[in-house]
Amino acid sequence: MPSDGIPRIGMPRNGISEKVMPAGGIAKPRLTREQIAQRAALELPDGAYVNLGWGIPNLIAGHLPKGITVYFHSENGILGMGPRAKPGEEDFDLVDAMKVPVTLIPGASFFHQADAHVMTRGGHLDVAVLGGFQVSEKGDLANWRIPGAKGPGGIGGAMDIAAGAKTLIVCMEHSTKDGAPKIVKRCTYPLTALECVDTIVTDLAVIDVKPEGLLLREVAPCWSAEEVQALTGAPLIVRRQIPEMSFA
Amino acid sequence: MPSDGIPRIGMPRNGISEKVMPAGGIAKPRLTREQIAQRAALELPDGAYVNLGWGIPNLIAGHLPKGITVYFHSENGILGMGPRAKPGEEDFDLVDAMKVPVTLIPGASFFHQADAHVMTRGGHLDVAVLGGFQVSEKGDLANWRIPGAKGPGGIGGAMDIAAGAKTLIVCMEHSTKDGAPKIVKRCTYPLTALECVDTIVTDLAVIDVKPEGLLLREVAPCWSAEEVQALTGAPLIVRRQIPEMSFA
Amino acid sequence: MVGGFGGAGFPNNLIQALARKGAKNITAVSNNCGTRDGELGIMFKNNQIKHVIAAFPGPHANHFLERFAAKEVTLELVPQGILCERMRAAAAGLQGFYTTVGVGTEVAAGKEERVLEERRCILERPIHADYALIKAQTADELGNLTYRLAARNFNPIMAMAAQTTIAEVEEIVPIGAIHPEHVVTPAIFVHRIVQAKGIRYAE
Amino acid sequence: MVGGFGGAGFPNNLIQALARKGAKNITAVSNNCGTRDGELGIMFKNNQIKHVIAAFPGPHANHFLERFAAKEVTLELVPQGILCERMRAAAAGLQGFYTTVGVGTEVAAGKEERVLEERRCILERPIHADYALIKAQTADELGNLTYRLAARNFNPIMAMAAQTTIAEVEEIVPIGAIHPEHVVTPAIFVHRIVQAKGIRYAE
Repeated sequence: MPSDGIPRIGMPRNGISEKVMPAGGIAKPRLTREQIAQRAALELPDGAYVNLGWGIPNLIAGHLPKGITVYFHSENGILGMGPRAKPGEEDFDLVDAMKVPVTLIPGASFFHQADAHVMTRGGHLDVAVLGGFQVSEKGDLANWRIPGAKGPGGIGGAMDIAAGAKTLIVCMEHSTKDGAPKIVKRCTYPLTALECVDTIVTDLAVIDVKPEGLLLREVAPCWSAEEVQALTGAPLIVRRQIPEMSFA
Repeated sequence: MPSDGIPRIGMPRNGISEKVMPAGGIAKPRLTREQIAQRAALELPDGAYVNLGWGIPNLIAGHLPKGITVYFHSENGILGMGPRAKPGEEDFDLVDAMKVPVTLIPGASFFHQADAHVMTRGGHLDVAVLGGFQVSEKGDLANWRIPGAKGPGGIGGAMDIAAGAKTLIVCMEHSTKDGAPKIVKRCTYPLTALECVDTIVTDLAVIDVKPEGLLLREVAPCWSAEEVQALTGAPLIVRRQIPEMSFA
Repeated sequence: MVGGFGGAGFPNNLIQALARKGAKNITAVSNNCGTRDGELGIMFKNNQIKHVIAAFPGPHANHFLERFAAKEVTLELVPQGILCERMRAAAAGLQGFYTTVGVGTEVAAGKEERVLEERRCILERPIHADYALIKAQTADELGNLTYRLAARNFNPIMAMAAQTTIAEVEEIVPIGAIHPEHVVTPAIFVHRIVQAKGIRYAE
Repeated sequence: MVGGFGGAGFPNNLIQALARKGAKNITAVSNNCGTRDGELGIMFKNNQIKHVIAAFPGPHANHFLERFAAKEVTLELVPQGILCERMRAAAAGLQGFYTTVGVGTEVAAGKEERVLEERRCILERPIHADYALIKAQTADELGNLTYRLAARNFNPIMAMAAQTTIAEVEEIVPIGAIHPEHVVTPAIFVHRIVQAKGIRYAE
């Protein structure tokens, strides 16, 4: 047992560029992007003010549990976004942060971009959900540029959102397309913010970032804690029998 | 002639606490507060955005030349104030910075106090007119507390306004009630802002604060440059024959 | 934090309730310190406030002035626009800002001074608050607010700056009854709404 | 400074005119760097911009990306909310502010870092501009502006921050036709108004 007294399961032979594959190389089913979004949607409390970032987070709005009202914030100055506009009903003065035409729900409001970021940076959003390229065991997030990619990248609102949200959830695949872990001891990609992530929802697991380390909360159906650990670049704390991910 | 080559008329035996009286102690007529306001009103260009402070400045709105439109700003969040409300027509949600009910002119707008001070501090007001207890020869202003007065005094919006107005005019009596000069080499009262005043309009003169010193522009009817200098605690620059104050 | 500029936009009903409740040792942030028994006056009369941050205590703040003279309350006097910005900094998650306002004056005492943009300026820090008591005209049931005329003043800034914002309003309308473009304070900044007929005190 | 978030609230008519005029060596401040030939795209196509300050150049900013790759344009990448605050600081006469945003990232490179409010933060400086080109929905003849839906975005901030603000609007109404409580950008911030039918480019 490590000297801090917290039980950990066996550490992988770590290394970010090393491809870590499931034992025997057998491809087990992983969650789809929609399923990741569906699981993350359960983290949103009724009545919460929530910002959804690009990628998987943007799919969450379509998976809200029945009976839950969430006020979606967009950093271009909207609170209370509804679903995407239907074809033929788009209004290009009413777009979300991805510049996709959306609708409003009752109680919506408009404001300018500086006030929109008073909300992000000032700690007024209950939950923000961002995509991620890497998350470190301390909760550092890298999500705006892949080294070596063409062009300068783009920060957008991610740094303000990451710095300020009361609760920050990252939705991403557990591994890169090359099989490298995206949850790592230290981020090697350009950082978005330090020690900002509270929870990671991937196609394999739900993991909470705690002061003592990464706490494995749930695993995807058919996956064991050990198998998830083998694909994770930082040690996971396993306090008890890990339940399967719930979707409702 | 002083070593800087600028002609000055005879300096008074200076000293802020010393009572400086006109030669022979004969009381000449000075302008009334309304007349000071009337003269200062001529400094406001057509279409200007203007903030008027407490005291004499507040009287200026009643003396605008015909055909001139000025957009009066109030730091509690109004642009486009009109005259004071008539008795019986007061609305106590529509008050000026002195908390007196006012009216609006067409084109008026409301905004919150932070935006009101974006306008003051950010250099957006064309002219601000403040009252003054002392103005120094460098244009330092003291206008919020008299030493020894009861209570802690109050700054209000004066410091933001003084720091930011494109042109700052001070309207005040030329001397204190005790006869001491209010235009001084250095302010001895608590300061409002350093090197902020552009023009001083008093019951005796119009004086511009220039990099080279205080430039006497006009004197009150029946007053000579020498007589005004005798009541001024800092040297005045007199470049030419000084005209009488104009009121239209 | 307590909104209003004099009586305009001042949450008198909330302050009356706070006076009845009797909470003590309050640090208050408000532009003024009351008009006789009106506005914050009753709080000073009851000796409920131990420290106040204000721009203009005011000539009719007799209860404040008595407590201040008796050293029963302390005062931080802040330029009005800087008071707004310090609250906004707290609202916006900023840790401080530099301003030329107050340079060379009593306000600069004890503050860091440096030259930026070729001008002398001082470092001002955020003002945080546990509660903002504000006054608005209309709330929808979600907490979106609009204000009447110049009763807006400090209220939208304080609503953003406090941990918990309690709004006294003249009327509550159904969700969606305020046009989204006309909302001044979005509901995210408003935590409680109290409907009450506005109280006015003579200036 | 050029308003808009993608195409929403982007002053395409003003930019088309600036493209025809052919002004060169422009430093541009805008959230995005264009959508193919739309929005700022034409300015990069014409090589009129030498430096751009942006939060999100964008995946369809092909003309910018080509100029950037050829080192014909330089870029300062700024977090979006900090971009807003730096412009607002210029508007508000503030000389700088501290923020936790960007600490420990590339954005912090070369910036002063210190601990305030028990948090690591960096010093950010104002962004001034000679001109703001913005898009609004309605202007009155004095220059009071309102915006349509989320086309508001950066426009009110840029209007405050520039020396001269030129607003492209869909309609001009008589003075007084906009309710004083509904004005979003007061006329003091608006120096020229140009009426033009909005242009849209596909994203």
